[in-house]
Amino acid sequence: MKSILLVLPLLVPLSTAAVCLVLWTRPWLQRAVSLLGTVTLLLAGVSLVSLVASEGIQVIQLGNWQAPVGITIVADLFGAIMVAVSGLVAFSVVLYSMQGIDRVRESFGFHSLLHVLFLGVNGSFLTGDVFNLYVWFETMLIASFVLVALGGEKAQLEGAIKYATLNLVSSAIFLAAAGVLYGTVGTLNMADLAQRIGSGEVGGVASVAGAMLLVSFGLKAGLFPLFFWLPASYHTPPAVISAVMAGLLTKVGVYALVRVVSLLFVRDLAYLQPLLLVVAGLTMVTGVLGAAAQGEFRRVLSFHIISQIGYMILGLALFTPLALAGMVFYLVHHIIVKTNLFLIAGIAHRVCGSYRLEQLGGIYRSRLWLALLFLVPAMSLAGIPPLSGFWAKLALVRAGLETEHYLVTAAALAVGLLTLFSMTKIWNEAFWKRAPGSSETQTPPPSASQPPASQPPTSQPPTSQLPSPAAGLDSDATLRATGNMGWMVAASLLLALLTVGIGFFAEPLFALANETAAQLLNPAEYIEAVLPKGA
Amino acid sequence: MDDSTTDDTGRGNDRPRLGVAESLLATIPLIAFLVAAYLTVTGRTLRLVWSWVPSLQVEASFQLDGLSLLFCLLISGIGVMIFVYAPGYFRGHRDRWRLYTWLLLFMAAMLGLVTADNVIMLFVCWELTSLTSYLLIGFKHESEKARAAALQALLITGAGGLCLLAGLLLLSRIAESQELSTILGAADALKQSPLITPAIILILLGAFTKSAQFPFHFWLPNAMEAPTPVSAYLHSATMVKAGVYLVARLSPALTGVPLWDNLIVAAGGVTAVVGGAYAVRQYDLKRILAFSTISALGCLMLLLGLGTKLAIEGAMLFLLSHALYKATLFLVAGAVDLGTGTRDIRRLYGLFASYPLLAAAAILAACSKSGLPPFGGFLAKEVVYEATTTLSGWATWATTIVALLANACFVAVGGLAAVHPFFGKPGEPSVVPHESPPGSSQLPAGGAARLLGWRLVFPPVVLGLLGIVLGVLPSVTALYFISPAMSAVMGQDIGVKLSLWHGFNLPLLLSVLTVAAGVGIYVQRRRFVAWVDAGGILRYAAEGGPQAAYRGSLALLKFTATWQTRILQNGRLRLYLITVLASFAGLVIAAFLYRVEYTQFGKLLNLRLYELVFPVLILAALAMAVTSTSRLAAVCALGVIGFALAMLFVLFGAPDLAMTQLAIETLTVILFVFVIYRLPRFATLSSRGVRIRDAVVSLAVGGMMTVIVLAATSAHAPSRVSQFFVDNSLAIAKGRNMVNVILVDFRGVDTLGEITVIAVAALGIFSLMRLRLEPSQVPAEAAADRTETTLAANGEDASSPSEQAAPDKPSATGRGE
Amino acid sequence: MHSLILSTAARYLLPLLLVFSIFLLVRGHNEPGGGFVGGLTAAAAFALFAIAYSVDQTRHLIGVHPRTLLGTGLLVALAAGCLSLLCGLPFMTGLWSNLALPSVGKLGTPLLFDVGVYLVVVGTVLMIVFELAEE
Amino acid sequence: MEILLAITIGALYAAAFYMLLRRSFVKVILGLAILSHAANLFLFTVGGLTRGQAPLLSAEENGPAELYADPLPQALILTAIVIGFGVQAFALVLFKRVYQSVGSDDLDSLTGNDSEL
Repeated sequence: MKSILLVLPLLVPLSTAAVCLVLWTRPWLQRAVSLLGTVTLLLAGVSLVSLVASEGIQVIQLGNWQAPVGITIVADLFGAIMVAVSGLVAFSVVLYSMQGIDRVRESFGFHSLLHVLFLGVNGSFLTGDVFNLYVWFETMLIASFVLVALGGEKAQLEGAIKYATLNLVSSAIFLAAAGVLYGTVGTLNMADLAQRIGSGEVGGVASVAGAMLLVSFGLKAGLFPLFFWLPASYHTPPAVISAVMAGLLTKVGVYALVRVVSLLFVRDLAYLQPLLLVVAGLTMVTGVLGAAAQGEFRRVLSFHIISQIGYMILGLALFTPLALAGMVFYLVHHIIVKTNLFLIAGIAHRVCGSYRLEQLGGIYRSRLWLALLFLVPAMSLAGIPPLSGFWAKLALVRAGLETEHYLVTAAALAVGLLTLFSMTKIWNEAFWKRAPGSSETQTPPPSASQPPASQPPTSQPPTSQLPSPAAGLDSDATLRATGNMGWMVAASLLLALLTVGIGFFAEPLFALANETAAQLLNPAEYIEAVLPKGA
Repeated sequence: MDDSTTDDTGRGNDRPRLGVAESLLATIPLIAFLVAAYLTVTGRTLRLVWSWVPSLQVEASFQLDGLSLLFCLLISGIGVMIFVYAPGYFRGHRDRWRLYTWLLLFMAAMLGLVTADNVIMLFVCWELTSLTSYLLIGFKHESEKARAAALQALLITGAGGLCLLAGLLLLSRIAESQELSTILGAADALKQSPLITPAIILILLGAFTKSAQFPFHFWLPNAMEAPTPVSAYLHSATMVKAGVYLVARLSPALTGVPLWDNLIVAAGGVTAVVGGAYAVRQYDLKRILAFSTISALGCLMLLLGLGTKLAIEGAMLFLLSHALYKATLFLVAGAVDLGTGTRDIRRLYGLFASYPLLAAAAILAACSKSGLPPFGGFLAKEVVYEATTTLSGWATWATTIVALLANACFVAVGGLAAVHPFFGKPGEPSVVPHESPPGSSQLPAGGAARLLGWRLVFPPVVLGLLGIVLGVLPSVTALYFISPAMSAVMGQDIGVKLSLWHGFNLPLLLSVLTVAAGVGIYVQRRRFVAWVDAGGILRYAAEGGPQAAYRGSLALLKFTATWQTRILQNGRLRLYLITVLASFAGLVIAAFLYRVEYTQFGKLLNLRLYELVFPVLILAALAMAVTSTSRLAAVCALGVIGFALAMLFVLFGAPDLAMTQLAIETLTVILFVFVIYRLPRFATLSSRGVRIRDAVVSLAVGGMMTVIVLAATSAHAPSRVSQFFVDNSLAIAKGRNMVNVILVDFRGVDTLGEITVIAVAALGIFSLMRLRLEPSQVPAEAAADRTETTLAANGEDASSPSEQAAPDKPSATGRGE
Repeated sequence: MHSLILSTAARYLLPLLLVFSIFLLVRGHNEPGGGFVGGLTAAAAFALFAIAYSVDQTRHLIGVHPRTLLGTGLLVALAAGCLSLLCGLPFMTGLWSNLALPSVGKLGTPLLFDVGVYLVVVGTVLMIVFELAEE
Repeated sequence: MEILLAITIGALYAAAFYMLLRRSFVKVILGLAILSHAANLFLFTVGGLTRGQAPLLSAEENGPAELYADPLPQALILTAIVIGFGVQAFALVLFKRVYQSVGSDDLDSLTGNDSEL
């Protein structure tokens, strides 16, 4: 049973994707299968976390070939947590897509692609083999390429070109690095590599491979100065696709970076640490400045991804228990919050017909529920307590102060303020400002006015007060007429509630993050689980 | 209509009855007040601890001592009045429930702030007050001015909050605890630590921004965009005192550290004078009160910074009396605004006949503000003067003059805000012509007063009366409020005795002088304003400079952001690539320098002549591919490279690889031919210089790859797994072709991923070719009910997904050929 | 592109090539070959047919849409891996029957897995070729 | 031989990157194709060259300890080749579609997504 649990995160998405392919002409069945798949994925992820938390690192030798011969699937706490969170994203995104994706795109394999993406993501989190990691990266990438371009709108295609080209270069570097590792260490199994490299028998060339991996993963994570593909492409597809990519993809890069640095190249920290600190600082600052310059909902969010990746790298660079725990917490928090923000951008777009801030407006007045829904992840992202982002930031700032890295800590705090600034910019424009084009709205007789909080989310047909600007319409505006957004709101609400929940009850997650950090700082545990003594 | 007036209440003409819930809102703060009062009267201190995030040493711990209770009483007590007042003020307003919600949330956060013992708990509440303040200032969110004011307040207090967080964390680090009670006990460790200087600066930045100290004060007058009950509650009585509270709270540990004392005294002194003097030259009732609040906050800081027993005593007394009279004046201002439709004191006069009770409340408050006996303000002022005159050296002179100036301005403000609107005559006070607000008619508003409900009158009257109670029962005040609070601030048990009459002494003389000066300023307002405006220094300090700095930094931020984004995210793929390649090269070179000791290339020279053919072929084909001007030639060159590669694979024992390579290469070339003929001919788009640059970069990176290959091959380690394949492929995996066995068995999962990749690639190509959504050209009206996308589907495929899945959706059109 | 020689050749080559592709598939475990190369050969046979006749006719001949081949192939490969789960062994563990066929060798789940690869490759290549050829 | 191959690999990478840095679509696609070749040859070379027998075991028994070429890099490259093919085919069609949609084959003209703030 345990062994099945470990491979379920791979089997479920792959079989769901394949079944959806076969059911190509039956969208209703696809939807059902897809939703079922993500529910299973979520459950499997959560049970995996509880299994690993109670019984230690779980290992499966695929094909029953003992490591380092075959491919090993390893779930330590870090990997298991990531699988569980990606299961959560999968579930909420698919739930959202019940109404949040246009039927045309849906009929072109949307669900299959989504599940292949989940397959790649989960594979990357669970594999214990460098080359296999490459394969999962490619799986994830090709699915994301297709998803970014799905629909073939001009902006999508333009974004996809940059996204694809830069990521292909990154993959080529990764492949070469895997080759160097095999050539100079003689194995691809990560635990075996860690043992070899850690034992000091392996020369410095392996570290060159480490540097190559850093560049490759850094690009996928969106680090400075390798992030350009991200703001060029993430805002172009429909919001639901942006949401899943924003939530998961860059984080896979971060995961791989953390895994490689903490497991394989601890010995290189001496020169990596200053580098990572500088990169973390610059990533935070350039990302948030980019966000501050934007005037489009999704672009602001895209640049913020970069900024927040910087925080995670800061946690990695500091490399203390607290910093790593903060990094893990940050990852979880950020995946949930960022996914949700994109989902909300999609709802706002459905309501107002645009993503451009100057064309949005009046949502606070007309749809308080949506405003509150936005406020939760936005404020969490800005680190306003006691939402989830605050704890993540607190841990990192404290870790920075404890290790006396004052400059980068100051940068982290300042970036927090700028994050708040750009979130309030969205709030000001899309929520507080009067909807553009709406003339001085006639105040309804006060006696008739109801507290808007009691409005059921779906009661108002959104078409009634559309500004309908001709510019800025794109295909998922076609859906505005359908009006019904219950699933979309439910998905977003789920994530928002989690954000609040993690904020108010941070202890369980933080305790888990602490344990995760302890595991990451002790590679011997990982190695021993994969390569039993005497093997 | 005047934009500073009734439209912020959004009410209609009819006056609906209040709902039950709305009319009972005040019971929530009332409960808190009763609890606080009970604790105050019984003199108990209380400590409550719940576990919150122990992994981060964050506990939900609360300590209720004299200082906390004093603040709790203020917050909940004034809260009761605010929640009595607000339903009257917002009667029928469609957004009133939002406001009540944020107000209640604010009150909870504020109570948490003043009772928290854990610094993180304190910070959490601190930020929540900033956030709720943001939402409340932006209540009239459709006005751009309100939005800007809300943002300004949030950014200033938010920046301060982050500094505070860092400062508190530093403190906790020195004291090795996040509990305030422990930190305060570690005063010696704190004073000796080198980290104390940054900690103090950071904490004070937090306190100063929150409590609107110079030069961060300017957000407070702008925050008057908030509805008046909010201003009364947050921006005069409670939230802005959070900084004062924090300074008082940390006093037992930090008083005596010169940096701490000096910074607080300096900021407080300047703020007191600037705020007071500038209040007098305002015309908007709320702005007058806001600047005088700034001044009062400055006085409080100044006193705390002095840190003597008398100063603390004065601070606590002043805190209490100020909260009462300032809230009163704000509530009166709100009621007047609601009744007359204006807050401009040039249009407000002679309202006594319409609102006698409001006038009474205002006069009570003004008397307390002016420090007339027997009001609370008098008690406070006497102690303050006692405190300043008993200092040594020049400090006495400086602080006494500051106190005198500030208090005189309070008297004048009392006149402007309480006397003039009710008893004044047209033409008073003097009007500086160019200051008249645009669009305001010179018509007096005095006659057009509306009837106000009891909810708008009762709270200010009660609060005004409390100001007398404070003064006429000095022993009660001392016993229940001042002594416990002082004990907390001084860190030792202190009993205070207060009396209204001190005999004829220096403070009394100063009091008389103060009132005289204040009346003088009020009467000679025009002259005073002219004097104050001389040289524009005050104006610059009070408004111009800090505002300009704020606007400047926002502009700088926007400029920097745009500038760096344009440079970095310039949209040019090549520049992105060059950056990536440069980072790649840089990092690899660094790794080489740090890690690679030496390499032996000698054994690698083993070469057989016939093997030379294929590398040379590849190089030649490469040269052709790069330089060719013909697409076909380039594709052919690509094919040649692939075939040569396959031959190399054959040479080095890889027939499977060669076979696959050949098959794939053929397929690739066919695809290229298919596609490339739809693309335009080669064009040389880059200049020569750019091409040379690119060539240099590429050759450098290529050379680096060569070096990596050499280094890696010379450091080759025997495979740890290959022998296993040789031994077990046939025995266990039942296959003689080891490569295939690896592919389908040993590393079958790789292959599983691989086939998924190509399947998705095919799917992607399918959707790229078939699915072409475009923003439509149809008018927006038509777009609303029918789709504006055109789907280019061929329609040849019976199971064409778009046809089946969305029959009513897009009109399938042929490709535009 | 209608040439009699080509269309005649294609008609006869198609079954031959298909048989050859299956031969490549099954012998792959012991000799150079395997599902991938086999799949490419089969796809090439169909592609040739498509050039000789037309894409529509080829689609008709195959009977299923290539993407169904993709899905089926993936499911077959997955099933080959999952069979071992039923026996309590890790995913992808090879299971072998004692039955041996001439020139194929023993039958086992790795061969089934290779069949999945074969199907996916055929589906992929056909899908790409059809899409590009139809343009 | 390794030195010669190393130089070849360097040249492949250099050519690939040079092509990728062009503004013309076609050259960039060619660059991607060359990059994939470069990576494969790189993997092949650093995995260890053996002028030995193909990794095919003889049918009868485990013959003498023959010098087989290391099968693992071959398997890896095989996977990489196939993946590279899939990704490249997609990229190829993507470029084609962009050309159809934008009407230009100048990559520098695709700045709207990034620079418009």
